[in-house]
Amino acid sequence: MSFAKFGKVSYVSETKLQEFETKLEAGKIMGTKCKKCGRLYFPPRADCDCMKGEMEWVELSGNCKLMTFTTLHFAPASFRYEVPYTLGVAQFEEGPTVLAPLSKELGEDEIKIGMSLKLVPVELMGGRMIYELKKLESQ
Amino acid sequence: MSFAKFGKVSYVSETKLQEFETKLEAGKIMGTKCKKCGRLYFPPRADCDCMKGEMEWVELSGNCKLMTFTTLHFAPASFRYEVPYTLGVAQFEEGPTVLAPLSKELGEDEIKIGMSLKLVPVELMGGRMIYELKKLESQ
Amino acid sequence: MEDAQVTTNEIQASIVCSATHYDKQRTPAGVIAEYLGLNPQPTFNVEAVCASSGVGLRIGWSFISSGLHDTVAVVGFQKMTELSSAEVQEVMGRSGDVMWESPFGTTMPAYFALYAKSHMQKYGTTEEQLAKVAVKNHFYATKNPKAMFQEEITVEDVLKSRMIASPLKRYDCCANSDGAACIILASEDVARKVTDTPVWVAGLGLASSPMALTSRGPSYASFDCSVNAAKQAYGMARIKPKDVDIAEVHDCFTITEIINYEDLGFCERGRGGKLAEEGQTYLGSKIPVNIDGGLLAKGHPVGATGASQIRTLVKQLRGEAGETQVNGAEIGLAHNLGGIGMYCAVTILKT
Amino acid sequence: MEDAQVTTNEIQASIVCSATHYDKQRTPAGVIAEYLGLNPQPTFNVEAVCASSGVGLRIGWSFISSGLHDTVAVVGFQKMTELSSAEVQEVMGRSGDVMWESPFGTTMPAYFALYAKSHMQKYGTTEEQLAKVAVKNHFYATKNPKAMFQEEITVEDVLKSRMIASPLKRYDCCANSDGAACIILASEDVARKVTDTPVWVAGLGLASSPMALTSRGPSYASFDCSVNAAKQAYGMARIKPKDVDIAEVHDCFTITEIINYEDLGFCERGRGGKLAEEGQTYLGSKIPVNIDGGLLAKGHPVGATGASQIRTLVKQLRGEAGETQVNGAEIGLAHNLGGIGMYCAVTILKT
Ligand SMILES: [Zn+2]
Ligand SMILES: [Zn+2]
Repeated sequence: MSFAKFGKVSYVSETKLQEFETKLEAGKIMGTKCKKCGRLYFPPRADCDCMKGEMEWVELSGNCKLMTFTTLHFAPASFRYEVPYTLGVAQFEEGPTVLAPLSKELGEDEIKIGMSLKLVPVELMGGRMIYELKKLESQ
Repeated sequence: MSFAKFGKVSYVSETKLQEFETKLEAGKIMGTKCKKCGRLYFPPRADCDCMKGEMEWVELSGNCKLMTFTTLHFAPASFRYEVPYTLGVAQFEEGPTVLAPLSKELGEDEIKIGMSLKLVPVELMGGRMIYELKKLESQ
Repeated sequence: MEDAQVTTNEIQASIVCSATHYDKQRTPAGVIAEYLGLNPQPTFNVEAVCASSGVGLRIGWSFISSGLHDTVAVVGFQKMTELSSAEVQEVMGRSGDVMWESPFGTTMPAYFALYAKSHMQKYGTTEEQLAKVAVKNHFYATKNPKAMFQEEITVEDVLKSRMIASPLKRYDCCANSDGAACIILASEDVARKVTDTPVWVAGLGLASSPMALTSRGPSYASFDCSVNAAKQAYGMARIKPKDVDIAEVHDCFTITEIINYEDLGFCERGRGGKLAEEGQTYLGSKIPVNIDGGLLAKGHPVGATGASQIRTLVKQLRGEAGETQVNGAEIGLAHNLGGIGMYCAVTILKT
Repeated sequence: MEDAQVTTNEIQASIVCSATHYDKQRTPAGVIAEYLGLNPQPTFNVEAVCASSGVGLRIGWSFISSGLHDTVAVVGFQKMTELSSAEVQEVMGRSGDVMWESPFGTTMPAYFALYAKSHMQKYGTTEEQLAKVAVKNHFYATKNPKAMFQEEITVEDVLKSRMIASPLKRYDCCANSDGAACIILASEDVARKVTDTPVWVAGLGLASSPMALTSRGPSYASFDCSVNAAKQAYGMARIKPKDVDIAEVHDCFTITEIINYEDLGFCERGRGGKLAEEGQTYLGSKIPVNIDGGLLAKGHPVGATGASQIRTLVKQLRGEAGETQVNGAEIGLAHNLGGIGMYCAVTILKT
């Protein structure tokens, strides 16, 4: 199984996590959790570090806090028409963290480390699926 | 300096041996020789193993003997319309050896290890330059 | 690692081995060490094409012998399906010297075919003798549930299969595949603690040959790097070829296995074809070779192959090889050839 | 090798280090060893992106310490111009985890910019302090004829240069370049025979961090792999940060040099910006850092950078550094960070 739609560009030809994409299309941000040791993973993983557990899918609230960010003015070839764009790392209230684009509706001067954001699925033109960090108010 | 024309496909963006290509266009097969230790190189090199010598260009007769060969029925992407084609390794009467295509005028059953051949410059369509191993009689 | 009874935090360093030009993920040690839980310990990538994990084992051994680490994981892998087939084709077209050889359309089978023609000319080796190697390795693959091919083939099947680069036909060539294998190396103290059946590294050899075929002559009937690596490994292990109970040799093509017999001293120079013809490398005969199916029939996940050879030997030396067990196997040899024959790692294991 | 007074047949093994995804030539050890006349000795490729030759040095050291070899060449190189710029762009776009990060358009400057923002937020580090690092390194590049940039710049030049990934501007970033550097390692006996001014490897450290940024939090103001590698190297050399006379640290970006000051213990946590601001890393002050121009101004030929750092230290420890000589330098430290901060090699050299 592979990701057919996830990401603006995708590089990975095969994955055990295809369900992530299906759920993203259904509006859900999913992590995985080890049934043995209880560790929660985002990005989701198919195997736990403890090497003992089966994993189950768990929906995340999407509520998170911004840990750091940057606005890119130069980009890899496939992203060259999108500059400037902002990427950030945010921590979910459930613990794990995510690296994701910040919604373009956020002005660069509004963005502050520590601010509350929500990670939401976004469908791009052409049907590709990504997630984005949005303002809480905009939900 | 780089090879603009050498090879059916060329992968190397820069070389100190650009003169090889110029001479090939002028019909000559050139090697290099170390002015210090006298070692003769083909393919030409810009530096000698002895790490002491300056090199000079030396023309080779092209006369050689076939050491081994194979006919390819599967090829890399850029060569896919040329199969079958035959590649061989031949030793010049001056000592060094060359890996080169055998001229298509040689039938596969005519080709024998040990036979005498001549390496000659060939201009391809589009102005690219290669060398090929030909029958002695055909010179 | 479950088999080795060690946990990830006991692994003091990991060495990730692959032919990197096939990886979409740059610098795969980064993601692999992370996924396996091997941070913050040292990790990095090693590449010697098909001999990558054979080289990784040498580095791991020296990390332990030098006292830097007590336990090292050598992780070999290859995932050929990461690149599109156009990309793979392009990469395959650059398997030789890109300045003087690739511009003429060389391929891996073509390089080894040049050796085959030379060996046939020099020693009278026949296409039937080459075919016998494929027949043997496919036979043993049917006894290895992890092998890619699970059907026996005949000499006729080989001879009738499609010509790839004369004289090598489809069944004379191994198939690239996805795969991974991991070796856990430990110091003597640690090894004795974690297992009752340790297997010891008794000899190591690593050597190179010029990459350009034109720098290798005058004949193309032997791999100098194999001869040199074998000499080093035999010397270090203080054994002779005849002491080897079971061998894993790099059969990327049938001709390679035949040349390996000679380079490793399993037969006289020029008698490799005969050894295959006489079935002297089957279980129960002179020297069992590639009785796990070899690269030809088990598959060849480039960076994992060297580690997979070690796995087969370890199973044999522990007496856990089931149907293909060599009775009383005490000394095993792995021969791992890189690229078009410019790297060779030879490893000798002992009970 | 001329400098090292050894001939190619005395080199018992070579280790070729590069960030392989930029090489058109697959498995470059094959052609490089051949060109340098280093066949039939062992050779292979090592890759840890920007830390490739730092890792190569560790492997070479362990080959010698384990008794496998007496003399090893560690050859670091990069030739960025082999690929077309479209190909380079594509490769650059895969510098992080290709499954969860690269699909969003991450770049090398962006990864380090995320650290910069975090460091600025946490410790009040300013863009002017970052700029001071670039000013220093460009200043010293004018004294190094091998440096890529040969003009002094001002804080204003840095602040006014084009924004790349906020807050990092053009002059906060190093320039990739072509280049090569070679280290000859030898056992004590051999070293004493071939030179009157041997320089000794006193400490080695190598550590890793998860590749995915999301596995590294909660803050992005330090590189754990640097802290761990430094701790190992200081421990092995039995020295403290204050004993270091001269340091080469991995300044792929200005923020990286500032974080390195802290990770290596040259100042207290959070005081890196201040150290730069006060000019405490110039020649003649607290601890001279990157006084050969660093990656920022000497250039960053990825696979060669770690070996080039060692070259600078060796010149310094031999008292051959001319205008930039640190008086009585006895202990040098090289800090070589790989990729987006997932590998770090620290090497301590002594006279
Ligand atoms: Zn678990
Ligand atoms: Zn010479």
